[in-house]
Amino acid sequence: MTSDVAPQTAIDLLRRMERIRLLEEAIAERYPEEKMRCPTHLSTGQETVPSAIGVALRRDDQVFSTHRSHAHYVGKGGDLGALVAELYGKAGGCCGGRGGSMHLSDRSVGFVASTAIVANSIPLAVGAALANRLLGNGRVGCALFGDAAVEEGVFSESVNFAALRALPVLFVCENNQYSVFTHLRDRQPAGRRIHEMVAAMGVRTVVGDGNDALAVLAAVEDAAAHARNRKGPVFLEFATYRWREHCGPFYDNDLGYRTAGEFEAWRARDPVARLEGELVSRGDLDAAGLRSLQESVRAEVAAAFDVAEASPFPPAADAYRELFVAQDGMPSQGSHTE
Amino acid sequence: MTSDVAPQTAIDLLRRMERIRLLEEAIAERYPEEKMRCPTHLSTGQETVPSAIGVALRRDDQVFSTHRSHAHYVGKGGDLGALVAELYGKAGGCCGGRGGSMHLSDRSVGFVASTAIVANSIPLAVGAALANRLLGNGRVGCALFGDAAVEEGVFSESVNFAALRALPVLFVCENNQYSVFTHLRDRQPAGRRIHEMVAAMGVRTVVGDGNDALAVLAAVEDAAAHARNRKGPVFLEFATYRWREHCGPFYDNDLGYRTAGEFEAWRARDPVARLEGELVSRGDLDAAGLRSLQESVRAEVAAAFDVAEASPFPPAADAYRELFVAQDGMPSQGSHTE
Amino acid sequence: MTARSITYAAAIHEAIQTAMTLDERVICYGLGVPDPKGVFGTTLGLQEQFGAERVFDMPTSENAMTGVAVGAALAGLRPVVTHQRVDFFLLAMDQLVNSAAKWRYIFRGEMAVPLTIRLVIGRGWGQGPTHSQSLQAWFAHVPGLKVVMPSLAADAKGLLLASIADNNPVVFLEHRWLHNQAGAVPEGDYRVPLGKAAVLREGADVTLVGMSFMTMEALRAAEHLAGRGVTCDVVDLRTIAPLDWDTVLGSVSKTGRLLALDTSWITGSVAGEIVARAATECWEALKCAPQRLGLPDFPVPAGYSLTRGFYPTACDVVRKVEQMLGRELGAEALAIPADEHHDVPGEWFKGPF
Amino acid sequence: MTARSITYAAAIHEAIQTAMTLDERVICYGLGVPDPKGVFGTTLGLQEQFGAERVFDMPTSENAMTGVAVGAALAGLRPVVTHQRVDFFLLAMDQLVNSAAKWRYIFRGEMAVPLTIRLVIGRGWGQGPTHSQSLQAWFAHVPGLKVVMPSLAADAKGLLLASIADNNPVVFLEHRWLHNQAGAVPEGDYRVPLGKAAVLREGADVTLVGMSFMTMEALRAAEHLAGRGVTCDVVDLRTIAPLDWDTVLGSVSKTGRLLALDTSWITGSVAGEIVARAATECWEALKCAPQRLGLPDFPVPAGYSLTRGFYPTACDVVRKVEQMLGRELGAEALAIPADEHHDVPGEWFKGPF
Ligand SMILES: Cc1ncc(C[n+]2csc(CCOP(=O)(O)OP(=O)(O)O)c2C)c(N)n1
Ligand SMILES: Cc1ncc(C[n+]2csc(CCOP(=O)(O)OP(=O)(O)O)c2C)c(N)n1
Ligand SMILES: [Mg+2]
Ligand SMILES: [Mg+2]
Repeated sequence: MTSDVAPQTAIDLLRRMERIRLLEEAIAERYPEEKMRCPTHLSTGQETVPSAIGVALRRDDQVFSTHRSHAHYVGKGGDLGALVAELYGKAGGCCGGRGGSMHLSDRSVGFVASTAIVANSIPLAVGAALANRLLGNGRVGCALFGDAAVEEGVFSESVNFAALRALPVLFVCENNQYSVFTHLRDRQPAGRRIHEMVAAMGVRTVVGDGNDALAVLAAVEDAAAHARNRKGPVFLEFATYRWREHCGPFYDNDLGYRTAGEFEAWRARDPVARLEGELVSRGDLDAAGLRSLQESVRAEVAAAFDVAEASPFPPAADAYRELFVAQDGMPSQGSHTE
Repeated sequence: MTSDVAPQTAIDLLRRMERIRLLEEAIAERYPEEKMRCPTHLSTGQETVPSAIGVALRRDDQVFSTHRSHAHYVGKGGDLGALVAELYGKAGGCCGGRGGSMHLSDRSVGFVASTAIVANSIPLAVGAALANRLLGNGRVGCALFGDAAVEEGVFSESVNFAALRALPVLFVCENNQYSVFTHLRDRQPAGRRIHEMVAAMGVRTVVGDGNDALAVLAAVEDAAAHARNRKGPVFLEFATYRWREHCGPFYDNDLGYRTAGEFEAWRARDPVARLEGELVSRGDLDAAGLRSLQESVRAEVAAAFDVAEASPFPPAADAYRELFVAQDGMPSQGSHTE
Repeated sequence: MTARSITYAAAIHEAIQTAMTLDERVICYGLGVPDPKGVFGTTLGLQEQFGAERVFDMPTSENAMTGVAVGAALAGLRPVVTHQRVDFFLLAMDQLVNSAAKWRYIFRGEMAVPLTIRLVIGRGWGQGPTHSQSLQAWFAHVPGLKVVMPSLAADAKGLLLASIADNNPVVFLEHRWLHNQAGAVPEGDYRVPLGKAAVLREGADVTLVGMSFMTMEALRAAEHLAGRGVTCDVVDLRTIAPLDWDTVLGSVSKTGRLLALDTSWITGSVAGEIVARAATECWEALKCAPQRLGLPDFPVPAGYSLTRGFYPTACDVVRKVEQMLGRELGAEALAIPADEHHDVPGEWFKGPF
Repeated sequence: MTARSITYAAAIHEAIQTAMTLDERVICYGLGVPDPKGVFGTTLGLQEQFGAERVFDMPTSENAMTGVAVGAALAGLRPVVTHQRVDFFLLAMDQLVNSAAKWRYIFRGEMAVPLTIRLVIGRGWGQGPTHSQSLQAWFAHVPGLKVVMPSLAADAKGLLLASIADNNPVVFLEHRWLHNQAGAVPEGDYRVPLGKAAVLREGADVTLVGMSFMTMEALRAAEHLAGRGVTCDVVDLRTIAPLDWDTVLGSVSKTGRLLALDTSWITGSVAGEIVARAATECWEALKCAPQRLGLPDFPVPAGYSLTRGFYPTACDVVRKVEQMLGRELGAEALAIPADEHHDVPGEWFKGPF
């Protein structure tokens, strides 16, 4: 299956992963400057799933995300400068500085938005899928979330409704075992397999190794085709691992909530390095090609920070705009008012 | 298994079922007098599960119930006069007229209470179980609910937590296929088996025929022993059928939301008549014994209405009392205030 | 356009039907929407007319189904979602407050959430503490929501059409005791602009501000007071957020006396907000302390005798006006006779709902 | 009893620890409770001290876990449940309003729900629209809930102990910017009765009513005003429900001037309720229109420049007093200099939380 992937596609996948890796590392490095004055949830180590989503879905398929949104945004092809500017609270930010790190949006690439309440955006993706079906636009909705989100009742409710109406939506769970400092064992019963639980709710499920980028890509492509072909929603669960602290730029293994051994074992399975190796051994890229890809991404990341630095702060008065849409949105037919 | 049940136990079970049947039918008959000025959700046809719960659980095990609460209250041994008086809004009502049909309580028999929001009381039963474990009182919590309640997110959340901590709680679902007028097929995906979905969440499950009272009793006894022995929660699902309209005293098959054939098929499996027949054929009761049991229950029901009629209305000023407890409840140790 | 007398429920039905005819993007769902009772008659026949893709029932999942509506609205539909009691909707506050109300703002005005949420408030038949709450004060406190509370049948139609046409999330509150009230309702695509109060009656002495069912009590009181030589402005708010301060404060400035009426608990009520704003902004014009009436700060009991006197009525309105004017105005004439049922809007109203 | 200077967070920690020592029925849970950060330090070490049966983390299931707390309280425990932001708790409104607030009343006083729910409100570090709401107006509107909002470290301890001791459901709101503020806090089982406001400063000209962090701004403003010859009563509400009307209205009757301060949106705020009640009940005593300050009716933006001026400060308080007294009082001296960070309570406050 792995070898089925065309070289350009594989390189596209790698490029997205490199972007996430290098951007997050740059954020981590520069966060202590205190110019990014908002929470940040980095995805270093979790580059695979968001990138595969970006490659496998169409540009106009709608992705909804969470607090850990940078990678999802970047994976789907979101503008890097607008992201970093948003972290800086600048006018050039993708939400004009209103949202900060947890509220990103780039609708031009189908990254509808991320929201900061756990599981909150899952039903929105289902709603988008409902609209897609009715509008017949062939789009697929996609909710990305973590292993804690499945503990929220709204998750079960959303899955139930999507299954009931066989909606074109993907539920994608990045299972990194932790919710902040809390391991799955303290939140879900022993022996729980999330994907089995969801299968019993009545949807097709897929489970996979989140460090195997090409396999993840194949799984997402398959699931998207399933949903697009009106066969109903798909739930995908991938095992992955967050390298850095839950929120903020640092490593925090010293806090003792997880072992150094566990961390090292996951880091040894670095998904970016693995895909680099695979592409080189497949012959899709040679060492020079890889280096130049990395360099170009590094330049993109640097440019994004330049954009953010150069962008002005929005005036304080901008906080008092755009609460409501002024115009009505329904056609009228000899409509008359009192 | 059926034959294991001791005669007194079987007769106890039947007596509870007769109470429910005759009480609900009396309410239906007298509701049009407009003295019961509150909604009423009757359980005619659904007598088995509440009665089995009442027989199988200990008096001090805690039952929590729903809008369809009369049967649950009566099954657990609640006082009939206090129930009918509550429907009348009388001072002698089990909530002094404050709650009406959907809010019943008789803590002397471990019927903690019913509440009117679908699935709302499920986590309360889990909380009671948490307290039981910590207090070491050996009690089991029990949540009764319908097939729609499992669609509420709070149900999954509650099951997850109970399973996580292996709490002594029973989740008992009376699956009568309908939520008001809406069939399961319009609410849950085709092929859904509720008990399988719950099993995949990580709890022991049992599924059974809700018209086979002795089998239901055995299943509940087994589940209660499991929970009491610190082996964790149990989910029980029983197929059953509501004969009358969702809310109110009448039959409503004329409305067309369900077929006469379906209704007749279920009514033909009348669980009360079935258990009567079984007890007679087991020799636990002869025809005269059965008649006298029915007569005594009929007298109880009539007496309950007498109690309600005779009880005074609470004065209007009673509405403005007992919002808060005045006394503190924590011991103090040289406690000092500012 | 002609206006016939139809009920408030029929007016709502007509509004949805008109909207669905005008705009294919309008969908309508909620518990019981296509069932034989059709949410107090307001959705009867819509599924037959518009099909099961646009009109459907839902699982008992209030929170997710609110999020689904937000997502569908963002993706191009115009959902109208119905809940048979506001009490059930307490489960959906996250999606209402964190999603519906904030999306447009957070994403700097690039998205819109054209969503109408119909919620039933008020009494019904012995509904008790968890089936008769009235949470407009909560909704009106949250920036980004419009909140509508029609009193008259014509407004029920006109405001619902305007709500569905509006590109913002609208919470539309229907009092259960109003559904069967009839009134003249224009045919066709009749819209009443959101954010505009109506002065239903003009007077010089007191401003009565009402909303939803309380406007009925205000009108009854004003009629009685007129017979005693006291004339009232009766301002029917219609929209609670954004509230039409020009009309309300204009009337208070004219009469110098304010009595604000609310369907909910008095403490923290919208009536309190009106009193506060009037005190701050009409200070010079006020002739006496501004007043309000609402429910006592207790859960609503179910029982018959316990609800007697629980809800403020026209009689209480007149009593307050008596206090404000310092003279006797015959309030007792409006008291509900002890031998009449106080727990139904009329003898035609029957249980079990 | 001795009082040492400790932080508000440490005071909360001490209250929980004291309660758990005094009463075995007290349990404590919530997301992050036993984790290495211990909810801003307020729960550190409690699991080690009291064991995992009494102190534990929970699944991300706010609604059920609130219901679990209600059920446990009914069955004999005294739960203290913690949420790191009030915003997350929007998921639990059904259990709060339909269960916790109503059980005792519905079941005619035979049951009790001794439950304390700790919720964090306020700013933090660029938290933005869904991590910094302040919903006391909602809670205070619901009969059956007590609502506590301590400002000083000593009160944080004393009120939390009193909340846990109380046999009723208490919503305990902690402002994120107060956790690190230090103050003299008595040792031992120190309790401050619920429902009693504190007059932190006495004066003759204006009554400033504050709650939570706004009391800090009120104190700063009062200090400044004193230097200009204007003296203020600074009333720290401490409990929002039941609200200590005697103290508030007593002060207003004395000074004749009211300025109520709120941490939430101005429309529908608790400050509005205070203005309304003062206008109605202190009418004769008022010398000028009662006033209030709160947040503008917009979601709270995350961005640095956008929050400048969003939150009312001591400077705004003095400006309002200038308007009320009709004279210049040097408000500008309290303005945050353009080169100082306005988005942290002090330079020591760092992200990412
Ligand atoms: C409803 C709600 N509860 C709690 C939080 C606090 N919180 C923010 S992120 C997070 C962890 C979520 O874990 P998971 O879903 O596994 O995602 P991950 O952080 O591992 O990517 C929590 C509990 C929140 N934002 N929303
Ligand atoms: C949260 C909530 N949503 C909707 C309702 C309205 N409602 C009352 S009973 C009911 C049906 C519940 O069906 P089920 O759980 O199967 O119980 P049954 O009535 O069949 O016994 C509904 C939807 C409610 N009470 N609470
Ligand atoms: Mg995780
Ligand atoms: Mg059912």
